[in-house]
Amino acid sequence: MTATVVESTWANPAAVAGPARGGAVPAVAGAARWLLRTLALTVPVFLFATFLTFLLGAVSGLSPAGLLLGDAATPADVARVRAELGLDRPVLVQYVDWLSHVVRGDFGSSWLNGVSVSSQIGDRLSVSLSVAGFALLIAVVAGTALGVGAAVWRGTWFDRAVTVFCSVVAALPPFVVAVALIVVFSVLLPLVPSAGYVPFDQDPGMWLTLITLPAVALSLDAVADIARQLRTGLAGAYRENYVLGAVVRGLGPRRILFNHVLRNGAGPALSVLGLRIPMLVGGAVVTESIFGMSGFGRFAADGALRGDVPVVQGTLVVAIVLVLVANTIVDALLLRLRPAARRRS
Amino acid sequence: MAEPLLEVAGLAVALGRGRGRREILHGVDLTVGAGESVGLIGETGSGKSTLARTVVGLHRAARGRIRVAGTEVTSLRGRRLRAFRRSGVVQYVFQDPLRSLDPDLTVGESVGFGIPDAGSRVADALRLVGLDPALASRLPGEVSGGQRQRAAIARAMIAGPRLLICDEPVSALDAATRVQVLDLLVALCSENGIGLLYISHDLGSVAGVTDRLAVLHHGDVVEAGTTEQVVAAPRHPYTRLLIGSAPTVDGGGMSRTERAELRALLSASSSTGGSVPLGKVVP
Amino acid sequence: MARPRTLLRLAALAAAAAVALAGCGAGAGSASGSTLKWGFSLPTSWDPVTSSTGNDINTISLVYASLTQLDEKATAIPGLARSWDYNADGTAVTFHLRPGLTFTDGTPLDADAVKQSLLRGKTQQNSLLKDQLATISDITTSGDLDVTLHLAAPDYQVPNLLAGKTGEIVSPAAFTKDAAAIPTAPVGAGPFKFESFVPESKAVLVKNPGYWNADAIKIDRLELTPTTDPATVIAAVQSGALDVSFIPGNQIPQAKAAGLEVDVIDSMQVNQVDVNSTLEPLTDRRVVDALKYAIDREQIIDVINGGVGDAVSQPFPKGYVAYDPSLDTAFAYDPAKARQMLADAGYAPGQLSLTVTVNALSQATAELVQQQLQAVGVNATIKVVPPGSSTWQQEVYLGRKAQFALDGTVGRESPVQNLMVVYGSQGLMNTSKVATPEFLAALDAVRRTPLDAPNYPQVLQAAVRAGVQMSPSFSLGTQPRVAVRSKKVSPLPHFLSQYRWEGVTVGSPS
Amino acid sequence: MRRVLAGRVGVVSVAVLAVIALLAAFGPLLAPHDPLLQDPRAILAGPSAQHWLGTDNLGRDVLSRLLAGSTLSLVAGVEAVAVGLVLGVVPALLSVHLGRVVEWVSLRVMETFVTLPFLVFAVAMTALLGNGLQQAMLAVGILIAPGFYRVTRAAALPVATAQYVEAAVLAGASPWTVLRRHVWPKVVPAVAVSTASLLGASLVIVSSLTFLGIGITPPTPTWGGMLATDLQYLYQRPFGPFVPAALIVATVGACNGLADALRDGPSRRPARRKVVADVAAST
Amino acid sequence: MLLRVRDLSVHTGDTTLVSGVDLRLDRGATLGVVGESGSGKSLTCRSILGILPPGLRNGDGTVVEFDGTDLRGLDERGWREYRGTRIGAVFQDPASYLNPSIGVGAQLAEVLRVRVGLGRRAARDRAVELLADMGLRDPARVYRQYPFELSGGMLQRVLIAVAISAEPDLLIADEATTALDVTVQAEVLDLLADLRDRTGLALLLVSHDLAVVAQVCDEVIVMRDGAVVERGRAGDVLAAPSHPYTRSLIDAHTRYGIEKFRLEEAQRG
Repeated sequence: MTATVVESTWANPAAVAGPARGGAVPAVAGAARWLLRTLALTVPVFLFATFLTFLLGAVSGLSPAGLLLGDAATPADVARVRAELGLDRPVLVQYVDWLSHVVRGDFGSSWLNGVSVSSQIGDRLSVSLSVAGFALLIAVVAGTALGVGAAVWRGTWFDRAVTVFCSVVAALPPFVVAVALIVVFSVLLPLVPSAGYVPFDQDPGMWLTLITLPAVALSLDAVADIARQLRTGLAGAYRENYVLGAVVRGLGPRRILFNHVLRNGAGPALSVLGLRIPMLVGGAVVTESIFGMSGFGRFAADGALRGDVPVVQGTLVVAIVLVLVANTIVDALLLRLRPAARRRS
Repeated sequence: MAEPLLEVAGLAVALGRGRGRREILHGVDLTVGAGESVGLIGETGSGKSTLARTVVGLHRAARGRIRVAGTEVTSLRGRRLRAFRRSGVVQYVFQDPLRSLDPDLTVGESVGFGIPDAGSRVADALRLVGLDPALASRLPGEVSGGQRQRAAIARAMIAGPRLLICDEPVSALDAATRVQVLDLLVALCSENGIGLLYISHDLGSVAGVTDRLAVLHHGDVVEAGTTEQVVAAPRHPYTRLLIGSAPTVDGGGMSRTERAELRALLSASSSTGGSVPLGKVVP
Repeated sequence: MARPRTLLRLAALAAAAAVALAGCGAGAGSASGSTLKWGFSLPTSWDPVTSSTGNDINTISLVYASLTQLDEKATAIPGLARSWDYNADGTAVTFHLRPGLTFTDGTPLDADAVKQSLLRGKTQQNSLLKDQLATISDITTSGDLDVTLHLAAPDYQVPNLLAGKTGEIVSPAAFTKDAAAIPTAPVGAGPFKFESFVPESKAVLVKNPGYWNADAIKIDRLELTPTTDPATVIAAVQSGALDVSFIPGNQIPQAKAAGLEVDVIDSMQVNQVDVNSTLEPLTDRRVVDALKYAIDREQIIDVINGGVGDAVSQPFPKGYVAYDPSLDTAFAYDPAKARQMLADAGYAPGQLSLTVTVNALSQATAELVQQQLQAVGVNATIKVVPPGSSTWQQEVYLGRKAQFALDGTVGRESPVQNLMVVYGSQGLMNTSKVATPEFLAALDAVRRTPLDAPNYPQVLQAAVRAGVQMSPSFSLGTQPRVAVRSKKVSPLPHFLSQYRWEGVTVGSPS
Repeated sequence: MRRVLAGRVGVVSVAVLAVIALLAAFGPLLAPHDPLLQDPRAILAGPSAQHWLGTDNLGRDVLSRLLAGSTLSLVAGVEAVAVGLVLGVVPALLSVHLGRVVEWVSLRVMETFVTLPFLVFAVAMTALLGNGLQQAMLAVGILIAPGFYRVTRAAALPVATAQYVEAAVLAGASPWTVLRRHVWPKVVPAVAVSTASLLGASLVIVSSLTFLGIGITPPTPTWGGMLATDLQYLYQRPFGPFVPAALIVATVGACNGLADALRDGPSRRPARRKVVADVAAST
Repeated sequence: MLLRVRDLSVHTGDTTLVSGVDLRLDRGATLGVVGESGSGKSLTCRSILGILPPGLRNGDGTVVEFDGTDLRGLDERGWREYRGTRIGAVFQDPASYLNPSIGVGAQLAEVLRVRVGLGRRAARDRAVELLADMGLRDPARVYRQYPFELSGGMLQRVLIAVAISAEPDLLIADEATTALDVTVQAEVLDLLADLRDRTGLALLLVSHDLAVVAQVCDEVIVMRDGAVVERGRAGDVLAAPSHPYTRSLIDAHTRYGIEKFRLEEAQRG
C-alpha cells in the first residue's frame, strides 16, 4: 500500500511542458551522454587495472637480462640491458612511459624471443577468440534454451533436471571437464583429435572439430550459470504484475514470453554473461594447455611462468580491454532491453 | 504569547546535486504551540515531508530558520545534533511502521533502542499506547498493522517528547484501525501537552485531528488558518479542490464539473508560470 | 585499437561456425604430399647468434646447415664443407666448401658468405656466440670455396664446434638487410625452408631442394608445434594431431599400448646436479662429497624415467669418445658412506638442511631426491622454478642462489665446450665458478690434440676425469630422447647429438 | 543452522562438508601411511589391502595423500575466502557509510578486480611474486573480493537508507550503533551465502592453480596437484584422476548446496502475507 | 444481466478464504465492493477474471456467468476471447502493471493490434487518441514515454486506456485509486464515471474506502473476512448501515474527516 515512488508530475509544469527527464531527449544526445558516462566509468578502471598490471611486473624484480642474454650473460651485460630498457627509472615514470606505448598498441617485445608482444597476441587471439567465441555461443544458446525451458515449465521434470544439471556443472572445475572430454571423445571413442588448432581459413571443418571440445569444456560452467540466472530471472518476471496485466489484456503465452517476460527477466543472465567473459578469457589458460592450443591464455600463462614480464603485462592489458569492451556491450544491451535501468545509474 | 514550541520561519530547502538540484520549499512559515496540533496538508511533491525532515535535521535548510523548544536546530551539526536528538524533545512517527521498524529486531528492542534500563520503561511505553507488554518479544512481522503503528508511537513516547511529528501515520492502516490509532494520538498529545505536527496528503482525513491547518502546494503554504475556517470556507482554489476531491460519506461535496473547472484554473495558472495570480491565503 | 574489427571477426567466426555446422559433417585433415607434424619446442630464437639454449639446435638446424655436422657417434663429418685441413701447428684450419651452394633466398653460399656469417657471431652486439668464437682470431678466404680460420691458439676442436649453432651459416644478404628479422624469419641453407611462423605457436617448414643433402630428406612439409600438456601427448599422436613427439620414459608402455611406435634414442643429454660450493654448508667439501654418495642414480632412472637411461658420473653418455669407463664406479650410491662423511663434517642426522632447486618439469625427480637425502639425514626442501625462465636464470645461473639445482646439459658439439660449460671457471652450470689449474691444463691439452690423433680419446678422458674429481657438481644419468610416433612415420635415425630427419619418411597411416 | 538443515540439500551439503572438514582436520592422523613416504618398488600400484587406493608415480599411498591433501586444499580455499571477506566486506560497508568519494573509488577498484581475468591474473601474480600458497591465495582473495563487495553492498545499501535507520538516527544513534544494530544483521546472512558459494569457487580456482603446479611446494599433496600427476599416468591408473576429482567436485558441490540452503531456508522473519505467492518458486 | 456471480468461494488447501459471494451487475451499472485488505474483495475480482494466484482455487459451487457464458468452463484459449475484449481490468499500483521496459504507447498499441486487429499505424493513431480521451495532455509524447517517466495518476489513466481499448462491456477496477493523491484520485474516479456515462460500460469498483465507492456507485456490497456482510443501494447503506463494520467505516469519516465540520455546521445551521 505504499505510495508510488514516482513524483507527481501531473500539473507540474516542468514535467508536462518542458523536456522530460530521460525519455524524450533526442536519441543522439542520449547516446552521447551514455558514451560519456561509460567512458567516465571505464577509463579509471582501465587505468587502475593497467597500473596494477604494470606494478605486478615492476615489483616482481624480474629483469629481461637473463632471458635476452641467455646462457652466457655477465653482470655487466645485465646492467647494460637494464639501463637500455629504462628499468632503472622510478616506477611511475616507467608506467606512464609504458602506458603511452600501450595505448598505441605497443606492448614492447618479449624478453624471451624479442618478438613484439602485440604481434604475438594478435596471432594468438584468433585461437582464443575462436574457442571463447564458440564457448560463448554454446553458453548463450544452450543456457537460454535450458533457462527459458525451465522457467516456462516451472515445477516440471524439465525444470528439476535443469536445476540438477546446473548444480552438478557448477561443482565441476573446467579442467576436470576438459580431461573427461578428452578421455571420452579422443581416447575411448577416437572421434576428434585431442589437441591442436587449425585456422578457419585453412580448413573450416577441422577448425570446428578442433575447437569443439575445448569450447564445450570452457562453456559448461557458463551454460549452467546462464540457465540458472535466466530461470530465476524469468520466474521472477513471470511473477510480476505486468505479466498478470498482459494476461488480463488477453495476450497469448508466447507473446507474453517473448515480448514481456524475456525482456525483463533476461537482465541478470545478461549481467552474468558480462561477468563470465573474464572467466572465459581466464579459463582459457587451463583448457588451452590441456588441449594443446597455442592461444592467448596459454601464451599468458607461459609468459607468466617464464617471468616474461612484457608478455604478462600485454596479455593482461588485452584481456582487460576485451572484458571492458564486452561489459560495455552488455551494458548497452541491458540499457536497450530495459530503459528503466537508466534511472538507477 | 510565549515562544511557540516549533517555529519555522522563511524556510527554503533545496535537494539533489548538481544539475538535478531543485528547491523544494520556497520560504515557508509555520508554528506549532505547546499542546497544539497543526495539520500540514500537501500532495506528493508538495514538500511536506521535506519540511518535516528538515525540522528533525535530516535535510539542511538553504535559508530561514527552525527553532524547536528554544533551540536553533538549523545550525546543529554532528555531536550536538545527536545530543539534541537524544534529548527526545522531537519525535517522529513514520507512515509505514513496517518500514520504520527493523524487521529483524523485536518490538521491544526497537522501542527501547538506545534507552538505558529499557526493560521496565519499554513495558510502560507499550501499555501507554495500549499494547500488551508481552508483544515486546515479537517481531514487527508477527503483529498486526495497528499494533505495529502503536509500537512506533510507543518508540516516540518513550523519549518523552514535547513535539511529535507524524507523517501520514495512519494511511497504511485499514479504515477501522485508523480511528483507534488517531484516537490514541489525539489522546496522548492532549494529555501530555505534546505539540503535534500532523502531515497528510488528504485533508479529508486530518480535519478532525488538528486545531490548525496549513496547505502546502509546490513548496509554498498557500493557505493557513484554523481547521474550521479552512474546511468551511476555503479561499484558495487549490484548497477548494482538495476539499472537493476528498471522498465523503455524507453525500455532500463537489460535482464533477466543479472539480474540472478548478483543475483547469489551477493548471492554467501553473502552465503560465503563475501569471494567473492565485495568491496566498495566510492570516 | 582495432576493437570493432575484432568484434566483427568474432561475429564472422560465429556465423562461419554455424555454416560449418550445417554444411560439412566431419572435417578430415588435409592430405598434402608428406607432412610431418612434430610436437617439440620452438627455439628461443631462429637466429643461431641469439638463440639462448642448447636445445635449440634440434629445431634451428632444420633451416640452417653448418660447415660440419656430427655423425651418429657425434664425430665431426663434412657438411657444407666437403673437407678441411689444419696447418702444421694447429693454429689455422681451412674448410673447402661444396660447390654451387645457395641460401634459400637464392644468394650464393660461398667462402665470403661463410666469413661474413661467422664474423657476425663474433661482432654483433647481442651475439651469444662470442665466447665460442673467441678462439678464432681472423678469417680469410681464397677463391669462392676456401675459408681459412686463424686461431688464437692451437685448437683442434674447431670442426666439432662448427657442427653446432656456432657454425650454422646465415645468409649475409638477409642479415645485412635486417639482422633483427632473423630470429623470426631465418634464411639459411638447411634441409628445410621457412614458410610461416607464429611465435610460441607454430612453425611451418617446407623441404629445401637446394640443401646439399636434399636427396636424403623425404619429408615435404614439416609442421613444428610446441608440445601440449604431457598428459595429452599420447592422445595427440594417437588422434593424429601430431605425428612425432616426445614423452618421458615412464610413458613408453602407455604409448605402446596406444598402438604407437617408440624410438629410444641415446643422446648427449646428461642430468646434472649443480652444486654451489660457495654457499654454506656446501663450503665443506666433505658435505659436498657426501651428497654425491647419497643419491641413488639407478632409482631415479627407474622411477622417474621408466628405466630409460644409464647412470653415469660424468657429463657424457656411454659410447661417446669423451666417456671414461674408469669413472663408472665414482661416487656409486653408498648411503652409509654418505652418513659417515656427514658425521665427519660434524652433522648429526637431521641437522643439515638443504634447498633442492628444480624446474617444474622435474618435480618428481626432486621429490625422489628429497627422500634419498632424507635417508642420509639431510632435510631438503624443494623450490620449484618455472622452466626456461628468467627466474631460473636469476636463481641458478646468474644469481647463483641455488645450493643444489637439478639441471642437465644437452651436450655440445665439442666435448671441450661441454666441459667448459659444466666445469669451466666461467661455465654457466658451474655455479661455484671455480676451476682448478689442473683441469684447465688438461682441457688445453685436448684442444691441442688433433681429433684424429690416436691419443685423442685418452687426452680427452683425462680432462673429463679431472673435471669430475674437481667439481662439486655431479652427474646423475643420461637422458635418452624418447620419441613417440605414429605408425606412418618411419623409425627415426639415432644421432647422439640431435634430432635429424635424413631418411625419415611419412607414409599413409596403415 | 536450523534453517539450513530444514531442506534435504542443506542436510546433505552440511554432512559432506562435515566429513571433509573432519578429513582436513584429522586427515594426517587417519592416514594409514606417511603421505610422503615413497616406495620405489611399488610405483603406480593398483588398489590392494595395503594401499586401498593404490600408489602414485613415486610409490606413495594415494589414500594417505588424499587425506593429507585435504587439509591444504581446504585451508587454501578458506584462506582465500578470508582475504576476500576482508577485502570485500569492509570496503562495501565503508562505501555505503563514508560518502561518495569512498563509494566511487571502491566501486572502481572492485570493477577493476572483476575485470581481471581470473586464472591469468592468479598465475601472473604467483609467477611474478613468488610461487607460494600465500601469493596464490592473496590473488584468489583479491579476485573473489568483488563478490563479497557486491552482496554486502546490496544488503547494506537499502538498510542505510531504510526508514528504520532514519528512525534510529533520529533517536540519536551514532553511525557505529546503526552499523552494529541494523546493518550488520542484514549483511551477515547475505555474506554467509556468498561465503559458502565463493568458498566453492575458490576451491575450484585453488585446484586449477595446483593443477597447473602453482602455489604449492612439492612434495606437499593437494587434490589439484594429485589430479595433474594422475593424468600423466592415465593409462596405468585409469581410475587415478577420478578420486581427487570426485573429492573436489563433492566439496565444491556441497559448498554450493550450502549456499542454496542458506539462501532458500526459512528465515526467522515470517514471510509477508502475499496474495500472489508463486508456489513453484524453488531454485 | 451482464455479470452474475453465485456462491463464489476461494480455497487454498483446507482453508477457505472467501465464501458465499453473490454478485449481479447489469450493463452500464456500477457496483462497489468495499473491504479492508484480506477481506476477499481482490480474490473475488481475480476469480471473475480467472487469474487466481497459484495454489488457490474456486469452490465447486462457484458460478461466474458473463453475458450468459459460464466463464469457469473456459480453457486458456477460450479465456483470451473474454479478457481484454469483453472484460477489462485495472489494479492498484499501476506502475507495476505496465512492462517497465516498453514505452507505454507501444503497450497500448499492442493490445489494439492483437485484440482489436488494427494495423501498426492505425493502432498507433488510435492509441494516441485513447490517451487523449483519458485526459492526458500531449498524448503523442506520453505515447513515447516509459512507465518510470510518468506519475501514478498518469499511469492509471494509461492503464484504463489499455483496459478499455478493446471496448469491453465490463471494467473491473480493483483499488485502482489507492495510493493516489486525493485530487488525482478524484480525477480518476471522475474519468471512470465519465466513461460509464459515455460508453455504457459496466463498472465493478473495488476499494477499501467506502467513501470512494459511494462517490461513483449505485450499489454497494461490504465484505469482511471473506464474506459479504452488507449490501444495498449506496445511499441506503450510508444512511443506515446495518453491520457494525460498515458503521465503523462511516465513523472514521464522521469523527476525523471533513464531514465532522459539515455535520457541526449542519447542526449549527
